[in-house]
Amino acid sequence: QENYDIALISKGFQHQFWQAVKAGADKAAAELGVTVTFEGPESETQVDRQMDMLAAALSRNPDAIGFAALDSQAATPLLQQAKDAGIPVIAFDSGVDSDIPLTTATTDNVAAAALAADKMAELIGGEGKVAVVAHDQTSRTGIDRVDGFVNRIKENYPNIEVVSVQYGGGDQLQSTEITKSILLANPDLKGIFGANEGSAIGVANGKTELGSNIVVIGFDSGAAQKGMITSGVMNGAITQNPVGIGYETVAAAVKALKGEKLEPVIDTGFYYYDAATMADPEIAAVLYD
Amino acid sequence: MTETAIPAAKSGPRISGAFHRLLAFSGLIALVVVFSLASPNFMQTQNVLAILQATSVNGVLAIAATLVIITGGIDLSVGTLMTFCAVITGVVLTNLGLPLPLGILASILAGTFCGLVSGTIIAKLKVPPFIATLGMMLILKGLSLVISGTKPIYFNDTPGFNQIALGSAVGSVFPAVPVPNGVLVLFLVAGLAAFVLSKTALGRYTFALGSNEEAVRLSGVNVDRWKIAVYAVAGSICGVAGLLIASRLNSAQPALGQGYELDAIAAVVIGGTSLSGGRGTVVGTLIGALIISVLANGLRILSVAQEWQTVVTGCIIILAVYADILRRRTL
Amino acid sequence: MTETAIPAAKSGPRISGAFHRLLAFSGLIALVVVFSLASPNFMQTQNVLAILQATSVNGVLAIAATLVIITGGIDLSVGTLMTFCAVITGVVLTNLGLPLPLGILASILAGTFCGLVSGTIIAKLKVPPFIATLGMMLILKGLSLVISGTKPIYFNDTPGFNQIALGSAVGSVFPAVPVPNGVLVLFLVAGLAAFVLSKTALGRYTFALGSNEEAVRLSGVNVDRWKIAVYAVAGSICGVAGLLIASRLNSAQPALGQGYELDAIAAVVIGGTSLSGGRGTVVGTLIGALIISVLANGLRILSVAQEWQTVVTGCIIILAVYADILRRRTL
Amino acid sequence: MPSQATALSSGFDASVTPLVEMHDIDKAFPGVRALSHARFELRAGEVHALMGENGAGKSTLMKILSGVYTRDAGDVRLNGQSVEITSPRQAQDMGIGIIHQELALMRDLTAAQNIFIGREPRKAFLLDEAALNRNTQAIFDSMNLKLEPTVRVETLTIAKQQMVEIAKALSYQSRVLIMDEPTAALNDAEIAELFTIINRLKAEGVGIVYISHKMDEIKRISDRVTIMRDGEYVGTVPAMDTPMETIISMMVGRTLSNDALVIPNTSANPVALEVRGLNRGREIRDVSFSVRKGEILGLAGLMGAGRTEVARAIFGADPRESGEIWVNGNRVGISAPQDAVRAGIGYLSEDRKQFGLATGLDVRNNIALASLERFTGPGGVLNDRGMQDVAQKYITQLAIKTPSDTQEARLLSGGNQQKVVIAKWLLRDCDILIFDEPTRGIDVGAKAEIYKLLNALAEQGRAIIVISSELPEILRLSHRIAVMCEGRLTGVLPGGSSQEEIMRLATLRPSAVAETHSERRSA
Ligand SMILES: Nc1ncnc2c1ncn2[C@@H]1O[C@H](COP(=O)(O)OP(=O)(O)OP(=O)(O)O)[C@@H](O)[C@H]1O
Ligand SMILES: Nc1ncnc2c1ncn2[C@@H]1O[C@H](COP(=O)(O)OP(=O)(O)OP(=O)(O)O)[C@@H](O)[C@H]1O
Ligand SMILES: [Mg+2]
Ligand SMILES: [Mg+2]
Repeated sequence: QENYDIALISKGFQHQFWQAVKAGADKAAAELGVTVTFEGPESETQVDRQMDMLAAALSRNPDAIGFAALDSQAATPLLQQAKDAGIPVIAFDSGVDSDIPLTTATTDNVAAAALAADKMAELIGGEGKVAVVAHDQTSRTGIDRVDGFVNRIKENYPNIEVVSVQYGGGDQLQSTEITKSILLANPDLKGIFGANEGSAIGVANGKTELGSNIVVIGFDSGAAQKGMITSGVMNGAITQNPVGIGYETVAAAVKALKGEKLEPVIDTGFYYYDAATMADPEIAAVLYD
Repeated sequence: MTETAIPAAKSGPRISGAFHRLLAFSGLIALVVVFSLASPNFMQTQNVLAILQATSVNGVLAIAATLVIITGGIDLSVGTLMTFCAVITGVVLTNLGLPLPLGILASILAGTFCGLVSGTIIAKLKVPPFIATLGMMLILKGLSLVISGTKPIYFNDTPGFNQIALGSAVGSVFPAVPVPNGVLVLFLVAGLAAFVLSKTALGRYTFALGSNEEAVRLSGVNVDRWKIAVYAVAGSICGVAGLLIASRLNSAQPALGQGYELDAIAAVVIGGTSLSGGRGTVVGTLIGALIISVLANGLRILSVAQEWQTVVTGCIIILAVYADILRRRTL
Repeated sequence: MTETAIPAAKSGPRISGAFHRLLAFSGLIALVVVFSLASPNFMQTQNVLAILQATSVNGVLAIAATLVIITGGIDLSVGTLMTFCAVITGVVLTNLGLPLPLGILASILAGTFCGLVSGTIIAKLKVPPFIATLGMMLILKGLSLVISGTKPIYFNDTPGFNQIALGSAVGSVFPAVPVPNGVLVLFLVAGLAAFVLSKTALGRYTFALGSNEEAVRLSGVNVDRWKIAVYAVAGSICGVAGLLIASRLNSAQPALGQGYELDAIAAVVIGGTSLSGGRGTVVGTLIGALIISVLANGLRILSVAQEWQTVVTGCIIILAVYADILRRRTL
Repeated sequence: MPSQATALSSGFDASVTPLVEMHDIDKAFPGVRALSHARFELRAGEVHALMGENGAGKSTLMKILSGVYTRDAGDVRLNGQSVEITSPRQAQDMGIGIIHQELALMRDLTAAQNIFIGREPRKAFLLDEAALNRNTQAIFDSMNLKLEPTVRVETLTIAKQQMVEIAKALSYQSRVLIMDEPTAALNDAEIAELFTIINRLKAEGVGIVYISHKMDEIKRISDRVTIMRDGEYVGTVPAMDTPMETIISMMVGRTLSNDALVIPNTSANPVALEVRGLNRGREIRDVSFSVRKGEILGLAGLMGAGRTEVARAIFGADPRESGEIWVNGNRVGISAPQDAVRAGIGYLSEDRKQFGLATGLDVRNNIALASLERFTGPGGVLNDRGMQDVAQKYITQLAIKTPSDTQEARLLSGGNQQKVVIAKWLLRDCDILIFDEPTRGIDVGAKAEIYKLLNALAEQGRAIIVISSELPEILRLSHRIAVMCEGRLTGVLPGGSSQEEIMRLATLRPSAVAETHSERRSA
């Protein structure tokens, strides 16, 4: 068996979500006996920095590349370069508008956020004011999750109003401050959706600090969020399967290198979980610390 | 940064320092008045406490930055040093399971040590403060990730820990004003820093270094030693900030911290401390930090769209400082 | 920032300026040698071009920052101004469908205009550069989002646009060295800036302002006008950076840009320009920018884990500057 | 040439070990050989003047003695013991104190804080600010200096700053006290006060090194004079018995002619500059005067009389409350220095470091700084060649001692820096020139050169105002003398008036009782 060198360029690095993807990739690497590197820019706005990372990865001449595009158009020339060099590319997390990637391991963020909206509506009794604290105004996941949530509310729940959508950069502290000011400005608020891990934890912290009893729906998992759901501060959360994303990306790359046929999309799925369902084996398998 | 040295205060009688200082609040007061009128929610106790709470971490970092800036230096590492200290506390309390006081000590010692290192690089190797602390910023950012294994460290096993920032010693005595401990810590640090600056030799040399380092050296003072001391003290204050943020999040978040230095330095400069050194006050820095939090909170309370919040914040920062300049000129 | 005025060059004969300048490359050369030995992939044409390409945007921004820093000021708005200019180009080319040259012009004019505004706030209102450009940074960040509707603007309707950065005029003549146009633009801007700094009145006043602004004023020079001019030129250079990044990404990304100012200023300071003003070179800045990209690229090529990349980068930045200081001291 | 190399110990008992001996001291800076086999000797209880032209190496030699620079070669002995002095701290501990030529104060601190920097009185680890101010007040009192210990140094005029430096040096109670041009910024009263202090210290056995370009002072207080030229030792002579001309010729290597003042009749010349009713606060009160073409108007007064204020107000460097300025019969609006320069007015500031010199720029660019547009071609491109030529011209004409015109200005000796600033205004070619303390820190030879220059400029028809705190200089130059006191113009005297007349007007206080020195002394 060859020791393949696979370079994964992700959208981020330090957030727990991306660390979970990395963990999945590392797991696959260990099982399949390949070497994996994992890199991502500081923030999901730094499209050009991601290009530099991709360029450096190409210079390294890896056997395969996994790529989560911050902006799929911007990457086209470099992906073409990879194709020309015969390096297979696997897309992960979000799709690339191009036929170069052999497959895409991803979650449907719009549908996932819509599920969060359904759960929110259910928990607040179908009427009242809600708000969203999201991580990023311009990144794909930020846009999809906010749109998915807001549009589902608009379409299906006429008695619910989204009074505020604010962005805290995924920074827990900033999201906490934002949550507090939203709560203080809207004393009759019923619930807040935190659109990624940092935002969700920030929302829950803000709720605790003000002693509020609003409904909080989070996104992703991680030890803190799981703890908050257990303790009831957070009512529930949507989780993707980041470990699965990482694992499937590497596995697909190895398959491609071995000349095996790949499905065009590997849907890694998403789930809603709360205190009651957290221990279900199917859910527990996709949660991470 | 060059400042025009027009002998400013030449005419007119000198007005008392206290009155002068009071007026420095004017920008802050104007903001508060405008927001109070615009939204009934703004002046509620809870919101005021939220603003103070939001100021605590940035305020403490800004005080650390103030000391360094008065020497004519700069400290870009305050944010990631704070995180590093939080991570160290996490290791001590959670990974090693040691008791709370040791965790607190560890954070402050870690901060002091890193400050010592930065100070030494600056004073002994003559590396410009910008570079030395930029390097430190990156090193500490990386080390925080390495030490924590790129995962947050939670303090669930140290029950009292989140009381450092979130508990309210005041509230337990006067339930009507549950001022969070984090805010008390901010004022404590501010009081101490102001005391050090005005009453101790360290404070004197801090101003002297920023005023004319060469003259201090020619006066036979061991310039290096004092400079290192200032960075060490600033580092220990970052250690306090590390405790505050870790307590507030009940976890050490290893990825947080970068970018916080800009807010801290902005608070210092809005507060009237000159980046060229030699002058500055802790009170000014507190006001600067408050202006930043009041603006952020007020604009959110008014539900201004986020992109416009940014625009308005930019304008008001310039205006606030300009108002302060006008005030000083006309007095 | 105070600099110790210890007479640096204590003994020995003066060596020629050219040799001196050559040695300034030493930090960069050391890095290149180490990485070349460590990885065969490092010195391949493609990778060298990738490094240069990665330097182009930050290099251009750093040149803008150099001008301002030599006057003793600082420009925190370079990153978001670049984005703002890119968005304006997007509006002109994509939303309005105007021809390419107008888009280019719009970007540079937008940059110049914003520079004029910053410069005017600094020179006329006497707001410290740090605050004025911090405010500008926020204003432009917000405006970019507002104007673009918080969505990237793509240049799919302007086919030639991505040739600005990605095409290769050199490559079409010498296919073996397909130097991307973006890199040519960087060197062109550097050459122009170096010429302006060393040969023109604007350049002379740039240094003079940083050296002793009051003395310049008392020499009967219209200090305000020249200061504003420097910020305007810096702004126009940010406009060029806006074109480069937009062309490279084939889109104007409205949220990008914040944080880039730190990299730009770091390149300037690593390149030996003093933050206290009055001295600095464009060549130094180029070297500084190259050191940053070579480091980032080399560590990636060596597959160093990302958290360690950060640590190593921090150490090497300090070491590179320290080596430069040692070199100057011993000469 | 008169006999120079008198024995070092002339006039002293050779058996007593000198306090300080310096032998064969060498010191080189890049491109400059500042000292070469320099020699110096100081005894307890003597005032030893160190003299030489600008750039002769006086300050450098004393910086070596006080631990600021390390010597390249040579031997320093203190009380007969060979010593290595490697830091200012060490020099202080050995009892060597220095007042630097270039003021080295911390501008943001108070006078008291400056004086006791590094030696602050403490009370249980805390600074004892009260004791600090008390001790400072005591020093000020002993100097008869009217100054608040708590005043921020930044707000002081250079003269007062100089007094603070002197107070600081005195506070060390050194055995060896070096004074590098302490009186350059002082007026006569203050100089007299300083000399009282020097005599007291001398009686206490302190050895004092005294550097000055003011010849009369040398005779008044020094016991011996050591003369340096081009970094080399020329000789040591007793101050009393050596004619001034001898000392000067030892300094400059030739004899200087001392032309008598010829007062031209300029009363028919048209008025070049007229100031009407200038006012600002308490510093400038209703000042009106005029200068004719070809005339040198001396502006005399005690320190703080407001002469600098008037000059800066005319030049547009500071705002004014009221007042008109007329140039060649036309009223001109001046609200900034560039307006003044456009109207043909040039102003040489009294504080070269803060307001005159762009210390980071080289000599050439400093000289060209006010005239850059003259060297600007199409596209804003500068004619560096032309700038170099004029720079060379002034370097020669004013004998500016510099390795080249591309030397950074901050590396020049104090006096040479002053010449660079003068050159800047000469090059600018203004019709009206205001020179504020133009010869501050300038050696005798160059001073004579500058006097000649000013006269030549006047002959060319320029109007010149000279502000000087040295009465002999005012008398030596002025065709007419305007005198100020407390912001008012108290009178205009014809050239050749006596010192007494000037002093009478200079102390003609319009305001009521003012504290006088004698009152303070009795307090
Ligand atoms: N740090 C330095 N670097 C380079 N050259 C220097 C430096 N300091 C002094 N010099 C040069 O050394 C020579 C002696 O200077 P110094 O300051 O000792 O003269 P000085 O006798 O005190 O003159 P002045 O009367 O003008 O004060 C001058 O030519 C000066 O330009
Ligand atoms: N920077 C300053 N800040 C505050 N007061 C000042 C400043 N400069 C001067 N003054 C005050 O203004 C008055 C006039 O000073 P000015 O320097 O004009 O006097 P002058 O006649 O030129 O005396 P000299 O030049 O001999 O010191 C004095 O009372 C002085 O103390
Ligand atoms: Mg001297
Ligand atoms: Mg004066």
